[in-house]
Amino acid sequence: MTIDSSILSLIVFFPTVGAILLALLPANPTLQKWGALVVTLLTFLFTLHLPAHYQYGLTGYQFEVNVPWIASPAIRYHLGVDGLSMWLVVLSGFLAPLGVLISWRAIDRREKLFYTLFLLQQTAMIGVFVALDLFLYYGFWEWSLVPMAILIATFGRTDKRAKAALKYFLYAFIPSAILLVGMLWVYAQTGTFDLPMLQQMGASHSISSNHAALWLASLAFLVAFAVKVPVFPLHGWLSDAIFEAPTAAVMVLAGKLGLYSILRFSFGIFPEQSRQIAPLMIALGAIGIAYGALVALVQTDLKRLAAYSTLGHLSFITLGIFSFTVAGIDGGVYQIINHGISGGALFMLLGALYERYGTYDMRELGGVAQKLPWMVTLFVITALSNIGLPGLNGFVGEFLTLSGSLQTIYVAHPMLWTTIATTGVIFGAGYMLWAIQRVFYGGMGRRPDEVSGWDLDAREQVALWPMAVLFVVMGVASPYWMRAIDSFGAGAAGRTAVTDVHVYPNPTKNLALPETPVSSTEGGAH
Amino acid sequence: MHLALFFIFGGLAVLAALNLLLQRHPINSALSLVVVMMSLAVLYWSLGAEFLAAAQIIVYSGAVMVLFVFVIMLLNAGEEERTRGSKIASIAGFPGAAAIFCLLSFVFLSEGHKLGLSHLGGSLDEASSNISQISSLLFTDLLLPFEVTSVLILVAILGAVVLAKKER
Amino acid sequence: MVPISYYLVLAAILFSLGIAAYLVKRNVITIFISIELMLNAVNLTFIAFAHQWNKLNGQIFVFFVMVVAAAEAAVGLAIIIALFRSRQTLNVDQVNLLKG
Amino acid sequence: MSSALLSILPEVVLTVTGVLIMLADPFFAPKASKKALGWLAVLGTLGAAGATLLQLRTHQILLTFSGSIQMDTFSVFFHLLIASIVLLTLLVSLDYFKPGATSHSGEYFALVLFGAVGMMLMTCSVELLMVFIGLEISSISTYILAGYRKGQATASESSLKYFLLGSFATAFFLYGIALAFGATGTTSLNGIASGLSVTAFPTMAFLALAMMLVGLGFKVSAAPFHVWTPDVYQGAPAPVVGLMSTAPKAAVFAVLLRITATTYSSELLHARWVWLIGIIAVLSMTIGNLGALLQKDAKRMLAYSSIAHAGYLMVAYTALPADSIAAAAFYTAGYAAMNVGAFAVISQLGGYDEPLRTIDDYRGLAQKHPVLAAALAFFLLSLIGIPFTGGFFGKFYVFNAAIGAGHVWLAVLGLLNSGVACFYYLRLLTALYSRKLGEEGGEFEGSSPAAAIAIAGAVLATLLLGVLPGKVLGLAQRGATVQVSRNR
Amino acid sequence: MHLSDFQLFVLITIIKIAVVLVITLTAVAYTVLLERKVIGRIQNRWGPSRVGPFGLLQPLADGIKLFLKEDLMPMSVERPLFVAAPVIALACALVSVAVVPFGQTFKIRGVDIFEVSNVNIGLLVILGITSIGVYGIALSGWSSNNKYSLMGSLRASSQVISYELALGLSLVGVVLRAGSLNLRDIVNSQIGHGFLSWNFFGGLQFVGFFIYIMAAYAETNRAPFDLPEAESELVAGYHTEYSSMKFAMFFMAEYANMLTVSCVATLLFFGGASSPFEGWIPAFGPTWLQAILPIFWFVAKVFSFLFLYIWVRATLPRFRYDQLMSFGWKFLLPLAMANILATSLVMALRS
Repeated sequence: MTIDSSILSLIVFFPTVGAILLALLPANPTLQKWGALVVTLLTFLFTLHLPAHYQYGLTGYQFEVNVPWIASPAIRYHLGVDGLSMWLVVLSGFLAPLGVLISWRAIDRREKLFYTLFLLQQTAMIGVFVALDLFLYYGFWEWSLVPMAILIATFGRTDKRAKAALKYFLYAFIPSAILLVGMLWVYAQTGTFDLPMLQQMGASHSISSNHAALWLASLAFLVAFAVKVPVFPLHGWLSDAIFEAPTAAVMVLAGKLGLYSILRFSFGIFPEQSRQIAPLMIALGAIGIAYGALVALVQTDLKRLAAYSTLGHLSFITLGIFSFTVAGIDGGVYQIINHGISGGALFMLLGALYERYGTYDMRELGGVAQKLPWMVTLFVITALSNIGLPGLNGFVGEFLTLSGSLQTIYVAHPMLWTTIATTGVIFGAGYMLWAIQRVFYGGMGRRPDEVSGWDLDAREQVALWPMAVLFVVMGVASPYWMRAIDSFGAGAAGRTAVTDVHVYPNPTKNLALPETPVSSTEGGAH
Repeated sequence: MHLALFFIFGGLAVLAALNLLLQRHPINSALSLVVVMMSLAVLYWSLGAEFLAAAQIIVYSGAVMVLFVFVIMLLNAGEEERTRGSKIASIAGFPGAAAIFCLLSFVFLSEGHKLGLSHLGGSLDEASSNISQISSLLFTDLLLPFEVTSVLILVAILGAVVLAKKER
Repeated sequence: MVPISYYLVLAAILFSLGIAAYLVKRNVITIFISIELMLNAVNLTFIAFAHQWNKLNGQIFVFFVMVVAAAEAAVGLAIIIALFRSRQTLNVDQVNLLKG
Repeated sequence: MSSALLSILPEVVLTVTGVLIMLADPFFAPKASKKALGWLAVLGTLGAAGATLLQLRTHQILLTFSGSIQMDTFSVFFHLLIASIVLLTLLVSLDYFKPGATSHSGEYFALVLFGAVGMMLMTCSVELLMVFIGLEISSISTYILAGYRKGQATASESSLKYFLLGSFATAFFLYGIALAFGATGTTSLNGIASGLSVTAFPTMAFLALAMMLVGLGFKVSAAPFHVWTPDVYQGAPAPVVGLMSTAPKAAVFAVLLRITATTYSSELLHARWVWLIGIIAVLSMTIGNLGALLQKDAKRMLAYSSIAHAGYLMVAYTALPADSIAAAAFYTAGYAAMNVGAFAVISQLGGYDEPLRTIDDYRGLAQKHPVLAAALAFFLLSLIGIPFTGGFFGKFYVFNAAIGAGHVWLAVLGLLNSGVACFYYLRLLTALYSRKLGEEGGEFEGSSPAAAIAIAGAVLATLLLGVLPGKVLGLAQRGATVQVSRNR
Repeated sequence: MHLSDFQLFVLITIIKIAVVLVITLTAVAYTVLLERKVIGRIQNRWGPSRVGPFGLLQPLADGIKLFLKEDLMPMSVERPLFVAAPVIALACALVSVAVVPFGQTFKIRGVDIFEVSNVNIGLLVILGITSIGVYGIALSGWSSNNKYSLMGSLRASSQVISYELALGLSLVGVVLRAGSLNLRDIVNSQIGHGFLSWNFFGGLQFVGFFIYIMAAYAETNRAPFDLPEAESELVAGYHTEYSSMKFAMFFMAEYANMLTVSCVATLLFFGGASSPFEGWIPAFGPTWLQAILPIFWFVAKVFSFLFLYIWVRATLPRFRYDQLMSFGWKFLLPLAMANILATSLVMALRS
């Protein structure tokens, strides 16, 4: 077995091995912390193998492992990455050690449980990104719920943690159950769980001739993913879960899994249905952006504010990918990575702030900038990245997304929805800056007055600066990342275009103008 | 004569069963059941199952029901009181039982003509009995069930000892 | 000459009366007695069918049912005795320690 | 070895061991520890499992004892399953009876073994008479085991309720057999199968199946015949609950499979009864899950959960082809592993007196007993149906079968139900990992090594059934093929 | 008058029933006298000797006395059952005589006159009816609403249930040898070589007989197993509250049961109505003598068993209750099983 074929298995299961080791080691806090750090760092190192040996320009899956697992029903152990998932895997690997570092002090008891669950969660998440068999994928998808729920239930901040954990679990689990029905139905129709095969069948419309059933199945998929994203109005769990969860958990809580799944499975298996529902999703995305921004404006709690900002960002991505343009999808994928980094950094900083002052309430904070100069620097950079300041990573993604949504042909008035989205972005900038103003500047708040905070220590600096560097690098050198992403985006959007002309008369515009598939991108990426 | 036999003992069985249902004291119910069993024994005999008729009397009325009576006496069970539970139960119980009865008898009567007639089975005066046939079946084709029953009885004995014995 | 169906209906009557008694009665021993009544009704059904098909299997089944009923009676009455020792009652409505 | 002996060898081994235990019991002082007898029972169970493997190696279908016993892969599968459950139960119970707790701990082991004999007989019988006797052996021994903690006021109550409702069900089952006999003139399953195609009494034949369903439904605690379950599980000793919630049910499900998949399997008949089972399945799932939501007592909650699981399992019966038989068989195995495991942990945490009752009592146990709590959490996750556990794969496979047969609505209802279900499992789970400690501590003497082995075995089994189900699945599928091919 | 076969059958049967009933009741009455006399002699006294020659009219006097006594009905008894109990007891005791063949087959127009009814499962009928008899005892004690009575009937019923097993099993050997449950067949299987072909001697069923007689004594609640009416502990046991005719019925039931037991023992183990020299001495005398003589043998055998009953009562002390139970379960029952095993082995080897 070559490295290329086993690297994905290694990346996926190394954290689990680490978790088992930690569980077997004595419950010594230092030991557990360092152990977790070592494991996550090693995992990150392994993930770096992927971009290093990725063959840019090829569209299919790479680093594939495909061995039979269960004979009947036909289930295979099939892993692989493409342009979409490759960076997501790296991103997950990258965030994990930072998560461990940032939990160093925040988690002061039952470290063993915490780090074990954290590592298990990582396996599940990476597994979701690399699984190419529906069954295997579903396994990781459900698995990812459990450590998170226990993390929230055990390490949540207030007494309502158990409730928040339950809410999170139920919100995710019940739609997943329906997802399973959809998957099983697809299997009953096709006799396979293999994603590449299903994608081919989806593209050639050979999954089922029963349109109503196909519709229901696609909805089963989409709803499950949309809840996990979350897409407005299915976001009920988000603010509670973020409010309760420890920082390291929040960093991986929302966004990536759901959006990835929509791109991979909804678009892959049900291209036609996904396009038909695009108007609704675009509308929901736009509404979500605006809603998130407006609600965030009236929050006094920083964590809740960040939660609604997250909702805004994710809605933004939804908007982008459902535009079914190369730009929109590329931008969406780019934004997923951005959100992982920027949002993660934001939550890390909030967590650090909480460690110092024991509150997220903006009314009790203020004037912190005088005491913590390093923190304010990083906070501002992060906020700017979140807002989408040109030159930083957020800008690239937002720009692409908006341009994609302007070009889309699947909604009656793309301009209208793009405008709403843009308004949301502006509001987003507003509340973020206002929050900085309220927390860091102005008169000294009650808490900072009473409690003597301390500036970022070396460990926190180590955790945060790489992120800041990434903001800039990703903002400036976006093509490096785009090479891989584009190969996916072009595929996803291109497939759309082809089917569009022949099969699907556009309901909104009478002229069946195909979205120009930028077929040159593929060549240009070489 | 067969029909008369059926109606006399069938009627007796039904009456006794009704009595079982209506009596408040467990011992009366138990004795009503004994009457049911004896009437059934006669009916068994009329259907040619004389061995079972005897077994019915020896095993059921003579041993099992005596055990019941014995326990009722041992525990000195009194009349049962009517409680709220019993009212609820009778609201649900009678219609339910009636429904099952209607269902069953509808099926039996509608398929009755296909079922045919019975003829007075074994006459007790005849020297031949089906006991030898039953026993040869028991010890050839049905040997395993017969042997396995011993495990069942073993379990029952064990259980009775375990449950009823006082811990010292 | 009696139609077989008469026997079957008689068995059905007894079975239903057994069910009714099972549901209505409150004394555990009487409830148990009702079960025995039901078993007897089943036995009659078996024997009637055995007569109809002219097969001994049905009769032998009844033989086993009797054995089983005897075993059940032994265990059941032992349980009832154990219950009475610990609770001093035979009324099912008062046997209600186990509740959600 | 004669084929007749081979076909019942596991049962013979168990019976002989049980009798040996009873013979050896008087040589112990009345209240002494009877652990040695327990180990003897363990050995006997291992012997039975070995005998079953021997049966498996013959690769043939044996029809012995005048066609009343059929040894095939199907029966071997359930034999192995029952042997494993009994093995785990015995290991858990080895130290359950502290010396002096009761003078009947020797009989306990014998009863467990005899019960297993009954269950195993049910799974390999193709003659309803044998099925009936096996059912009664297993039922009577479980009635007794349910009331084993005589000191507890709840024990005899549990035992009594189990007994009264169980015997009631037996009467229905018997009536069903009688009607089947009346319709076809035979009580052998294969005979009934061939008789059904020519019977003059189709209504009666259908009624027979309905009655048998009622009777067997009681035994597997499927709604609306589930009323006994919560009370009985709450009052019975925890290791016994682990046993009786799995092994007898597995056996009854096997019987039900033989009846539905072999005897009543023609397209015409299937169409007539499938809705019945569908209704039972939906009712069981719904009532089980909603009931469990309201429970405070942990064992009661698991009782309702077992009702729900019976419902999930019944979903498989609505699908005709071989896949559904394999699915149902596999589900019983998965369910057995996790449920026995869960009750093993509960019995270890609680001990003989079981001071831990309500879910609140379990609060914070993860801090005191991290390993046991983790094991319980794992079993609960499997009960929820989290992937890579036996529970998930079972559910997956069952619903796969249902959808394959076109019963999408059943799958949707079932999976929605499992969504509701995770609510109450999580309540226990979050209680385990909560920061606050429950009030009921109960002194904990550390789990015994034997029980630790059992729990580890259950964890391993649950995990393996989820990750590498191939072997078990293969066996189940081979068994299913036997059933279907006999039928064609 | 010309009777059809059926009418004749009914007529003769009714006559038979009447005759047998009268004889049985008389026998019962005189068994009581016999008992009192024999015990008297054993205890070195006369026994009843005033009424009639040798006290032969004593039973008549007893009967008149019991008839004329006031029938007391205690206040708190369970009336219907209190009345029914003695009836059940006596009826069961008397009915079982119906299947006993007390002579050799002697048919008048196809109707056997020396047996009320020839049933193909005669032995089972006797066992069944005897097992019903226990209700009389059980109910009498319970309905009396008196703790001594209750204790007595509890003891009686558990004793009867316990010994019924051993009793039934002890007869299996005989049934195995005869291959039938018909009492007539069983008797006929013991014919050929005089008393040597009786089950007791030739059939090697003396173990079975021993078990049977033990169990039967317990079944009839007779000494040394008369715990239910142990006067030193329980006043008079289950019939404490009974008086007058109801008491008499219990009394008669007990002796009728003794009679049945003796009959069964005779039939099963001692060749029934066959002569001990039958097969060695050719039949002699006119037909009527040939018909009557077996009855003589039968009565003689039964009489000797009754005598044994009385003898045992007069000489053996009473068992303790736990001894009684363990004797039944731990000794008689295994022995009976061993007997069955041995008998069937011997039969298997011989064939």
